[in-house]
Amino acid sequence: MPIITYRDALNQALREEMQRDDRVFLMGEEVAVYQGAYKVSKGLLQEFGEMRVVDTPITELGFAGVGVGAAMVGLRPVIEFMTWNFALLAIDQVVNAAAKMLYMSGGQYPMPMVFRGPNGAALQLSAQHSQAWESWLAHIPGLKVVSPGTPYDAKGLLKAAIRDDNPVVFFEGEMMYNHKGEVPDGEYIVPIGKADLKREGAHCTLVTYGKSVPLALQVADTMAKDGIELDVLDLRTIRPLDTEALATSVRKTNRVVVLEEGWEFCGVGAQIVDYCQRDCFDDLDAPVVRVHQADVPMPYAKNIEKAAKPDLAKTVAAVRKVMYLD
Amino acid sequence: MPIITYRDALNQALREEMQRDDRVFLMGEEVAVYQGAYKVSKGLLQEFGEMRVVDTPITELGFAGVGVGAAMVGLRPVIEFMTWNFALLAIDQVVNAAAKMLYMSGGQYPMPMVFRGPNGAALQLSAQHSQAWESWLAHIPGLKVVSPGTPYDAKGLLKAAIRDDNPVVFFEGEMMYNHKGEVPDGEYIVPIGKADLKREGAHCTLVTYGKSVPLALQVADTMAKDGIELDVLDLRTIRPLDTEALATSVRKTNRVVVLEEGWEFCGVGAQIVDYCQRDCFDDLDAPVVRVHQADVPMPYAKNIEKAAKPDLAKTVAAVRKVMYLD
Amino acid sequence: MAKKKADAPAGSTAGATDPSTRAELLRSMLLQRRFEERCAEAYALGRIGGFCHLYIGQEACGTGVISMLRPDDYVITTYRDHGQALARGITPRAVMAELFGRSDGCVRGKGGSMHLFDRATNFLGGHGIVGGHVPIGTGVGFAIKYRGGDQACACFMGESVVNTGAFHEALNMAGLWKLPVVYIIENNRYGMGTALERASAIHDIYQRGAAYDMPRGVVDGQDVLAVRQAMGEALHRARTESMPTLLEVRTYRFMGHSMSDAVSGTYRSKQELEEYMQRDPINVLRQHMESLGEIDDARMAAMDDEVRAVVQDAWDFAEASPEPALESLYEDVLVETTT
Amino acid sequence: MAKKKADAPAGSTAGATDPSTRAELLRSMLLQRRFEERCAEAYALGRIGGFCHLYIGQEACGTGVISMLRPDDYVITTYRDHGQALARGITPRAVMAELFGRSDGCVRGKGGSMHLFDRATNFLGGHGIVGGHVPIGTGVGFAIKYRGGDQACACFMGESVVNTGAFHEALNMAGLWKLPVVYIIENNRYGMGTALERASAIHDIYQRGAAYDMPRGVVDGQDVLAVRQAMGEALHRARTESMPTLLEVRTYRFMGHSMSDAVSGTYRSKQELEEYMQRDPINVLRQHMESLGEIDDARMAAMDDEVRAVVQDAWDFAEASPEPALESLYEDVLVETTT
Ligand SMILES: Cc1ncc(C[n+]2csc(CCOP(=O)(O)OP(=O)(O)O)c2C)c(N)n1
Ligand SMILES: Cc1ncc(C[n+]2csc(CCOP(=O)(O)OP(=O)(O)O)c2C)c(N)n1
Ligand SMILES: [Mg+2]
Ligand SMILES: [Mg+2]
Repeated sequence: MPIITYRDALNQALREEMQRDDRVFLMGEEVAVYQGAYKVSKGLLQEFGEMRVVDTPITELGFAGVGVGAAMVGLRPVIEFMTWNFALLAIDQVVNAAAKMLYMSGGQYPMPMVFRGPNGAALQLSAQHSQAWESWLAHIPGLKVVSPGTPYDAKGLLKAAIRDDNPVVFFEGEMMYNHKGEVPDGEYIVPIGKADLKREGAHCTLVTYGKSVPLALQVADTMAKDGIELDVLDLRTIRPLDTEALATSVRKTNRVVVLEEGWEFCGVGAQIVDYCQRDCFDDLDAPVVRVHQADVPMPYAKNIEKAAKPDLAKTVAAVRKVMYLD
Repeated sequence: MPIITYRDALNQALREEMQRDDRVFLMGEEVAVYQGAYKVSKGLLQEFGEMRVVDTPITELGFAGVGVGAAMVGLRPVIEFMTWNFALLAIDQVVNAAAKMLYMSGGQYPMPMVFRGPNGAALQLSAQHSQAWESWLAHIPGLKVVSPGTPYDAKGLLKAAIRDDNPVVFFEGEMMYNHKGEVPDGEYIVPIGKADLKREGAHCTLVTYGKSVPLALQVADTMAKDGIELDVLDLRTIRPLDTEALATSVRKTNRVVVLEEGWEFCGVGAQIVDYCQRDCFDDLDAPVVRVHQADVPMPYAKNIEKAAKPDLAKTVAAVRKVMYLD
Repeated sequence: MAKKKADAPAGSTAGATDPSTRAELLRSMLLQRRFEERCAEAYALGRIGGFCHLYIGQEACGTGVISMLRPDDYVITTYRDHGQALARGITPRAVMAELFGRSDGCVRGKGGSMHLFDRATNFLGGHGIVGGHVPIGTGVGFAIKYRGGDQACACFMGESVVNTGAFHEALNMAGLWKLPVVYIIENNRYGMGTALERASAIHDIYQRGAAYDMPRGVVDGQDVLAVRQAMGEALHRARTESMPTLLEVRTYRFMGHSMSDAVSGTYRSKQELEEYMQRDPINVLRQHMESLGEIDDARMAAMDDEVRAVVQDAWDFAEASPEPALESLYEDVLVETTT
Repeated sequence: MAKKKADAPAGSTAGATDPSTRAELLRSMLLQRRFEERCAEAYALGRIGGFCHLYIGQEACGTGVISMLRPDDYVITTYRDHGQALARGITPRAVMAELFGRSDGCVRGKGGSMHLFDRATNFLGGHGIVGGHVPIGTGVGFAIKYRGGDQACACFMGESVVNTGAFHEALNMAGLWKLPVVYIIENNRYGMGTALERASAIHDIYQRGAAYDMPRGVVDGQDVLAVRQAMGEALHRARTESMPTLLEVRTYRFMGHSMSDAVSGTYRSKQELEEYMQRDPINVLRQHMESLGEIDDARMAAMDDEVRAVVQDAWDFAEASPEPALESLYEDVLVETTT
């Protein structure tokens, strides 16, 4: 199978869906002439022209709303946020318009659109450029929230998101774009709403998604050397969350660690804890342990930035803790 | 003790703090000439003049930022959002500026300011005007988040918030403004970060805050008639959350229901569940049960709006469930 | 009449009217007036809840603008949307049932007063966040241009909206990309309790168009025929050149901001109100028609009786309409999708 | 020189310079240039990380503006802040140590390139959200007016900012409330890879001031003396009349947008770049001074040696400075507060 980057996988998904359906267009800052701030849209302007690959002024609120309007009257916009940090400015359009339009209109106006871009911290970008927003967006009914952790899932989920008739929030990762993996030639779809057991093991469930998937697999590899086998459950979709897959794994391992990039308080991990105790109260042999960013804005200096982020050592320690190994 | 409304309690707090410290000013839509959209600022323009009680254009992002700038150079702004629904437009200033300024500036620029206004649903205001944002704001390090449930706490906490040198997010409730309670004459402060056990009972802990406090007390009254005694724990502050008070109550009752106004997924209740299982895993006799808004945008029609909201019956049912009474 | 920007393209004469059109316009405005009066009554009786913003005094704006549109054009507006919804042809029954929160409402009881929508007439809502729908209307213009064709989008807003960031970002894109959107500012002089002069650094707000190189004009919003004329010119630019227009329509609201606001309050005097009420848009047209011999007291009374009956019928219909089924709470959150 | 708005108040002559001021301006710009060149080197070596936006080519803007300020005035700016920070008097050591992520950095290693702050010089940061700091600078103007006195705030931004909602909302308030803020648009013709003409509906962007009834002007940003003159006039208005000004400073960026962007790329040609580089702001002043006999090659070389040594010292200092203590991760999230 061809091995390509997460970036190219997204590029393929965009290209194929734009070829398939001429209502699909891509809009955002630097997506056209510059070929994408992170080159995800490379070559698309040349192939599809400037009406379908549209550079915008720096007006997140404005162009997110343009996408909403276009979706209301039948187009299928893909709105790129250069990063989700800047999407804060547009969040009113995502939440108050896109997510609620169908409901407010009594079912008359579906919103077939995607809001996508890199989410979370990269390297040394400090406080304003290093935020993970999935718990915020997943809080909102009316949205679907997706966060692929491999090139394969990135392509298949982006295609599913573009074809979905609902507003889909799509979280990528700047640090993921160069990440490589197998992606088959030709058409396939990864369904929204289905988790994927990326690795099987009987001792503990490690739940994660998106950018933390490679780390989780690394943790599993590392611990396997000590004979500790992990179920690595990649949620892939955060809303609607695959609670069945979660419960199945938890009932098997009886121990859970949740690994996420963002902050602790009301993070996605908190909701997963809630599902675990709600659905598997008697199956849990230990409190669920969470691994997440330190409860501080992200600092710049390399050493304290590293200390702020989840990593191999912290995740291994969490698994050991939940297994009462220390 | 005088019995006054929540609205008047807030008004007293504003007036007293503005009298005490001439760096304190109030800014927002309709706070001055109109005397406040909900009349919380009644009389303040007349007493303090238009430099200290400032009507703004409808520009939430803009005037929140004006508050941030004024706080950077030594004033103590109180920024009123007519409702928190509109604060979505300003959230970049709250999160990326106010919450991070101290950190980004290496400790040089504290942000002594308050963002306040009514939060959550009132009656039949439908989807765009009925949102409870506390889980979003409490997610953010660098903020304090407060939500008083009685006139007494409203006054004491608002005074504490205004005197705090950190940015404080202050959630009121449109349906609370007419709510009455005892408020002593003269100066007092309710400390930020301390929960309050509003009622004692051995059978189950009912955790809540803000607008849901009166409902929680009603639930306790109702259930007391059947001999079921509840610990009603009013968090008052959501960030930093008083985990000690929570654990103390849970260790006593061994059963927890969390009542909140907002949506379920990554709501404040999820975080409380996490704290309960983290700190009191072996004390819990049943899964924590959560009561919250239905997972839909708020509808307009009276009957389905009612069905969407937490209420007495749903909360009683939750307590009965966690006590295995049904 | 619209003061045109010097270099604005020549207008059309599409705004011209004949007697029957004038009669229709008069009836439409009268219907809106009677409808809103009954809404006030229904609100007082608790039949309507939530926020409710009436259109009384401003009828000529929506009526004039919408009367110039084709069925395949689009309309998008704010929470003050009853009048425009009726002018666009949503039935009084469907609107009143919505306000009553009933299942036969135009959005099945989900939206209420602030969120009227109707796919059949391309009525894209009723939006509650001040400024929020302006980028959306701009996106409709983008879609029109994307698909080709000569549709247009009429995007209504109050004058306070011109201070919002959303307005600015949207109009810059509309100017830059030349989108066929007519932005109609219903300048009723107040945003809630804040007079225009206390909120905007400039007072001739149509001049904001200069910042976006956008054709612009101002028109007497109490004269439905003048509104039509100005809208005709703007539509002509939209259809033939795909050009946006910023059209300020000067009007006045005869009621409080919403049902919870007194008619005249701390922010405006009774005297000012009474002065403005002298130029009731319905009377302005009526007098014009009288001068042309097209209407007299008897015909006016007959028309009034007729629209009152229509509104009564809407009320009866709304009252008879069932509440939404409880299951509908969970409907319309997401659509089933087939990938 | 600034084209003044017809009705703008008369300027001051405060911008006039003597030989020693000119020498200082030259040195300041040269220091910034050499500093930025070493930053590029340090970035390539991995000493600096994250996003890093250099000021090369634009030195006359910040230098001219800031040279007119008093110590008690305020400065606020974007992520492209090294040059302005140095011009304002943050030491090269403290800036370089910050870029290296060290504990002696001006924000203790917490902020990095995009977030330089310094309370001692009223340097209010370095902000990373495009447009986000414009309301904040406006709030500083509000505070000045609130307290009384004749301070001013200089609020720098790139030309892309004029399209953001934050800019619009802030400038409307500044115009409405008459706040003593000078908004300086450093128009370097590109926002990342987007040419001004592809982002803004109008191209003479200082004319955006018309929407806010704000005095405005445009000035050659490669000529530090012209920038001083224009800033002097704006400051005079701010101090004596508490009036804001929108000042467009036309410049060009000689480097890529940030360290990850090629110097000339898909969005601009090498030829265009070379043309603009003909008007290097340092050379423009140097030639002027040469014509006045105030500098020659030898003195220029000596000055260059001196600033190079300063920058080397800053580098050495930064390299020797310890990394932040691990405990500092949890510091500065909240301050202790005593109620
Ligand atoms: C973003 C936002 N801020 C505040 C409000 C509250 N609000 C509703 S209508 C209104 C006044 C709007 O005035 P204007 O645009 O002139 O329209 P009018 O009501 O006069 O038709 C305000 C402040 C809101 N709905 N949205
Ligand atoms: C709200 C927001 N959107 C996008 C970005 C990413 N970004 C950083 S700088 C920049 C270009 C800004 O251009 P300009 O304002 O002209 O300043 P210059 O870089 O030319 O100095 C962009 C798009 C951002 N930081 N903030
Ligand atoms: Mg108005
Ligand atoms: Mg630029």
